Amino acid sequence: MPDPPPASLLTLRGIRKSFLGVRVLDGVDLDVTPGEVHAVVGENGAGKSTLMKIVSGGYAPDGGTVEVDGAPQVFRGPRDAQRAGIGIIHQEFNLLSDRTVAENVHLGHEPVRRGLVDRRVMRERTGQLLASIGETTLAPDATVGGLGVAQQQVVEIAKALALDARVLIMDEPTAALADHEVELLYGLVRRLQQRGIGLLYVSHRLTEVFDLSGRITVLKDGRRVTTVNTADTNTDDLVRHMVGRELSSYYPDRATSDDLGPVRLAVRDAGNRKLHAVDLQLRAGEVLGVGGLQGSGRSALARALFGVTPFTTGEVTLDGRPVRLRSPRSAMRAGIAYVTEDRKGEGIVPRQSVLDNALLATRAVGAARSGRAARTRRVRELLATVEVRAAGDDQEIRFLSGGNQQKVVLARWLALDPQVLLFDEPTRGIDVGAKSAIHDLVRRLARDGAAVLMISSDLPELLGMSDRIVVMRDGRIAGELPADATEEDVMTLAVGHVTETDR
Amino acid sequence: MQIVQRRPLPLRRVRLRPGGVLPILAILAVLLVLVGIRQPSFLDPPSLMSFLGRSAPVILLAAGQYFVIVSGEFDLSVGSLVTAQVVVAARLIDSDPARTWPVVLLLLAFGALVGLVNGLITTRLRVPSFITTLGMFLILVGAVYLWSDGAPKGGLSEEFRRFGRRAIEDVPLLGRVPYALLVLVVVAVLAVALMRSDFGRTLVAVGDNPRTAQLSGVRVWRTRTVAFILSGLAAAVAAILLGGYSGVSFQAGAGLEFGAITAVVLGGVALGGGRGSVVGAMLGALTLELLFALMNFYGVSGALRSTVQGAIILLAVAVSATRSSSR
Amino acid sequence: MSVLTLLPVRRRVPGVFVALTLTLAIGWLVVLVDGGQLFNQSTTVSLLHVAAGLGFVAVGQTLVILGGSLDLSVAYVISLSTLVAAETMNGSDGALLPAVGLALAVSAGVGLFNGLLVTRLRINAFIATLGVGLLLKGYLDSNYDGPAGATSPGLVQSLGYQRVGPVPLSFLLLLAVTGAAWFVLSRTRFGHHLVAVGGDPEVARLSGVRNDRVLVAAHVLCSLCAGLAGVYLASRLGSGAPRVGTEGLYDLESIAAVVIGGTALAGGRGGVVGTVGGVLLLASIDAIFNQLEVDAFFKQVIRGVIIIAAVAVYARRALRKAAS
Amino acid sequence: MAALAAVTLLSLTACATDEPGAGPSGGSSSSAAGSGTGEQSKFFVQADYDAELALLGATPTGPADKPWEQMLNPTMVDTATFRKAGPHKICFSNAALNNPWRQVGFKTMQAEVEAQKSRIKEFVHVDAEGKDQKQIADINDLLGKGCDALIVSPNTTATLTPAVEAACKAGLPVIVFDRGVNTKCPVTFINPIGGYGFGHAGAEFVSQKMKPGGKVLALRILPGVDVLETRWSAAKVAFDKAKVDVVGVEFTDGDPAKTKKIVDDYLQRYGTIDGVWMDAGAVAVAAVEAFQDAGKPVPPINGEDQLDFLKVWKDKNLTAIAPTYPTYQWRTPIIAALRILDGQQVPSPWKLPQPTITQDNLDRYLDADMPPLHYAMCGCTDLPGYPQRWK
Repeated sequence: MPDPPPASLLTLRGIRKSFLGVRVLDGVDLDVTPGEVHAVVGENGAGKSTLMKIVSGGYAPDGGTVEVDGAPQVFRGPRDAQRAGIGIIHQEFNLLSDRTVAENVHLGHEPVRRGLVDRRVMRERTGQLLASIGETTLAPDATVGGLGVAQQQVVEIAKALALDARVLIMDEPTAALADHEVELLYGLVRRLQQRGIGLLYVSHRLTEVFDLSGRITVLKDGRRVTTVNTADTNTDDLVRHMVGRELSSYYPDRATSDDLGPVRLAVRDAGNRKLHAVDLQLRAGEVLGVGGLQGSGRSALARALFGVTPFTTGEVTLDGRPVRLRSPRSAMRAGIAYVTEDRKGEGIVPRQSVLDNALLATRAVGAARSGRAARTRRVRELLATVEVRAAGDDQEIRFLSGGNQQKVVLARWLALDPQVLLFDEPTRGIDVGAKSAIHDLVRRLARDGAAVLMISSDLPELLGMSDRIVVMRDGRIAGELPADATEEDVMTLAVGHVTETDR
Repeated sequence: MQIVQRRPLPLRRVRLRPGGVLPILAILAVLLVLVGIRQPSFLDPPSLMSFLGRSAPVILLAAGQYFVIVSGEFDLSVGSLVTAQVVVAARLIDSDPARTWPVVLLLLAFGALVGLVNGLITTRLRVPSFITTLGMFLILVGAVYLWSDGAPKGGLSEEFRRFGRRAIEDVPLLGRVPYALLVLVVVAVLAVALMRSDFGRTLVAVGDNPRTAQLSGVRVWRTRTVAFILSGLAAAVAAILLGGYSGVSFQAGAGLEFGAITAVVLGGVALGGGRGSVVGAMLGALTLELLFALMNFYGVSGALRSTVQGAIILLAVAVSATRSSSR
Repeated sequence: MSVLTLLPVRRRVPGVFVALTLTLAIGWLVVLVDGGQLFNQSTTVSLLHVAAGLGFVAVGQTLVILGGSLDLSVAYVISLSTLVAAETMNGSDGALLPAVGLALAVSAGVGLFNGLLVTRLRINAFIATLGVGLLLKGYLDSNYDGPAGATSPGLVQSLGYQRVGPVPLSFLLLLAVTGAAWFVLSRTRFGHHLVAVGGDPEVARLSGVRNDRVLVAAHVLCSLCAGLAGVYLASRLGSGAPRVGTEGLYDLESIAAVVIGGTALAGGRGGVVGTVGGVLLLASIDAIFNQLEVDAFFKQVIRGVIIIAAVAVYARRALRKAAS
Repeated sequence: MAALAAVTLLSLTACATDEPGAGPSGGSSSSAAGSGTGEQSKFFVQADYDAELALLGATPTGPADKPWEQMLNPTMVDTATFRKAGPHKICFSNAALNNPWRQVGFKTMQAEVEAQKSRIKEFVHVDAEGKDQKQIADINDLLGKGCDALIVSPNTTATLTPAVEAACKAGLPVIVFDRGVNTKCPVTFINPIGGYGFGHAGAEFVSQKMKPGGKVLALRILPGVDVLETRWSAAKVAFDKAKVDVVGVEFTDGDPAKTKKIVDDYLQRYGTIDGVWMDAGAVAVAAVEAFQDAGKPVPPINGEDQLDFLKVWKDKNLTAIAPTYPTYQWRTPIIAALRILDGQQVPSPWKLPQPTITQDNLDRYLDADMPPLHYAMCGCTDLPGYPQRWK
């Protein structure tokens, strides 16, 4: 580890944080100097986002210190962090859709003249900020709700920049940006550097990390693995630090050719507002991995197949018969199940019991199929099969760990005997032990004859679990890879020509 | 292999968790003790039975309101619906005993219809239920006054009034059992059974997290609409009992919607949905009724009663709110 | 161009004003056919007086609703304010200013209490303000047998009955208050923060907004507006009246005016200009039906339908906007 | 919603209004007087009380079969200045229409207008829906409509005074009835004897018929309504004089269910109740039922002239009395307006007789053909459209 430069803007020492007993951060050290871009990399669930939330005042750490300019800080909220000169660009949009761009950009720190918000200054500054990141088409008076995703991300960046922060956190800033916007962001980051601002740059895209950063800190499972000077390292080293290979051996065996059955689900030239000309085949017994960056259409694919936002063109066949998947109900009746990405918002019913959560789908759709007692007995068996750990099946699910919650959600779907299972980030935010249990379950389901589609941004998981991988980009299928593909193969397809030209 | 551990703790029945019935039981017990000290004869079976009988309409309304609130909505129209039902019943029956049963059926259908309209406007037209049912409240009150020219007409038959007013006398042990109490017991059993059924569990899930429910195949709009229909039906039954108990009046349902919502919240049900039991809601209504009786027994000045009521509601809700947020 | 951008261009004319224009046009025609005249001086004055009373409350209600809260205690605050004002004045012009100040201060105190219940104790605003309303009702019931106090003649003559042409002074005051509220919402940090808290409390918090303070302030302002309505009513009635707030249905009517004016009940979208439109719409319906001598109960039915229909239209519009 | 409930309540009590004499309510604040049985209400004005009680025994002048044209101790005023050739346009600002008393009264008034249609070319009616603020605006509105005479039934005495004064200044004859205003500017004020008379008649009867020193329950509609306070304060004087024990003064909100619960609880608490006094008849039947349902004899009780009460009284052979606040007073303003426009003298104030229904004359008022909430004292049998208009 190189010597930290003397005048550190931001210093983190021994940061610890747990959620519901799951340790997310464990003794993380980090520092940022003026004009430095310090990249933070790591797998999904390594603790990057949590660390950033702590630095920006969103969470309070369980232990450790945050120092700004050498002075220890206790952030009781985002406001304190802002005042200390720390700004953040959130990964999820923190924007008010009914307000204008200018109002969003300046929320919490509106420019004031003689006690009044100076709307003109606000608009002008917003215009300047937008211009400084090369966005000239976006009007400061436009309502954010009417903007596209990429433009909203631009607003999000402008919002953080408007803070005059000395330390700026960028959490996956380019995830939703178009190529030319990424180029502009590069220029912007360099300009910020020249102004002496320290940047914490969180990204999956190693190209960006190498292009921009001076130092890189690698997080893994909540611990800091290493901090290196960018000049002294290369992609391979970094990836090794990030993923470690020790877990890869724990992935269950892949399907053999005997396991593979006929084509169960076929999608031909299907599309909707977010998807274009999707062709896809899913066989019984296989796990089809779906890779791609956030916003590439991965989740949109799952949601289309489950009838949440249905396909508007093309056709879908199930076991050779055409099906119309217009609503979750029709998808469920067709034998499709969907484990959502946003477990808290769409996966669980937090204040209901484990049993009620597990019975939810059966009650809604399969109620007529079997008797009450038999159904409950079956769901209890399923809960046991997936090895849910809880104080009892009448415990409220919100008190369970993420992994156990996910198992309950899984049991809910298994009760319907689905033929096709769609998993969207099934192990996000789940501790290591539970992760491999879920991997085992997914594989067991495939082996029992189900067709599984699994979306994951966790590359080792995607590579370790899939019998076949399709990678999505811009709402299309960018390509298909065999089981023995590498992370680089996936990334190449996922990011398209930017990575190719840079390499 | 670790399976779901089942530890049948003794506490499981009286759920200590937020939304449980223990706090309301505690309040109820305190009030009962206070009544017992002041008016021991109140606790004699016959008088207790009468009390339960006369409280039945309010308890029924609370149960109806519970379905709507637990699914994440409001029903402000129940009070006006009760008034409308009583006035309609009087005019249609017009003191003719033969019309009693047809009118009872008509009232139930009318209640269900109002609930259906409330539900469809709320779920299909996406009008917040506060506004929908507020509008329905104005419409019902206006329409019923309009229809009856400002003064209730006709009269209720003795058969109709029997449900709310009379009792089976000379019952061993209990002394007397009001018909209203029988109706209440039947409806309460139905309500509890309903909440244990698939529909009931789904209803709570819809109130807790409609997105999850929808993605699990629940037709959220239909479930909520049914909740409104149940509320309308409960209002119809309450109107039949209340009309029976006290006769025709434009005051029959006045303010009952706020009473019912207060009772439900007092019973540990969260506004916004997803938490609380129908038993808690009904106990909440019973507690409010007991509080009013208590104030009669203690001779609390009539004008000060709303202050007492307001203070108790704020206290109870504040305590449960801080208790649940500290978890 | 630069002049244009200085205006709040993005806020187009709220739909309620279209409805208002249509209502007035149709009403004028129907009244004309009926042999009357909708826009004569006395009718206009009456319409604007009715609008002023409700307007003060509704503007205040808009603030809390924008912030995602609600105030059901306003009716009682109004009554209380008329009494505090009229009893302190006791018929003398000398006590006018202290009396108005005291009435507003008492109202603001109630608002502070509401705000603290909602933010510190985390009681749902519906229940919290309902409970506070009951507390006030008890106080009013047990302390007042009827109208009490006497408003100073100066206030009666000025705020109560003075007018400029067909426009009462009180309506001008309402316009001023509305302007001030609009100004607060669009030109102060508090205003921006309030709308943010109503729109998405988490976003507001992460942006450094102190949600609790903002909400408490909104409740104080709402009660202040209700207190102002009380002072105005005291000037109209010549004394304090313990039931004027509840008789006037100011709690529900104010909420109705707010939502008809296009403010979302969930908060975060809308504004006071629309609310004044809603108030004027309700007052116009009153005036037209008065002219036609339509049964008050029929009017109530119409009101119920209008409230639901207006919100349904807004919901549809928001849905379409989200879909596009 | 609570507010709406309160409004309906309030208007329910409005039936039961009278002028609070010289208007003590207008200026003075009053402390908690209504609720207790201790100190006397500040609304109690001895002089008015004495005057009203004296009127109870006075003999009216005028046609005996038309009580709405009779007057008690009249002081005539000259109205020659208002003389005008007909037919006339008469305008009426009404406090509210949302209770049976006002409905019956207004129908009676409309029928009177119809009976006089040769002399009235237009009758404009505006309903204030129980809102002071709206009634003030309504009166102002009516002033711009070229009315020949303005009739006002004020929603609240004190608060409508400025508006009525403004109307007087406009120069047209103003006639106030039911509740009064705190100004002498209207040409006349029409109402029956008043609240002291009402309260006294009921209380005297109840205290005489019950056992001496027995327990009386006073059931009132709402606290804080000036006009009802007068009734109660007169009743209190009577009860104190008779040395009966007023065990409770409770507010029913005009809600029969609440009434029954209160009576039920009082029966339980005291074992027996020897007399019931009510400040308005709306929930009288509910109170009677509460005794019946509890299996107790119905004690001496007072109600009002609503037919449902009279029927129960007759059927169950109650010991009862019904002081009235007759709805026939709604005819008088039209008659007065026409007389004023003719330049004839009218009495000011115009005090109408306020008959009390007793066991002796009960049968005269009981009419099984009319709806239960109809008021017997409507004086409407000779009007066009009877009985259909009132059904």
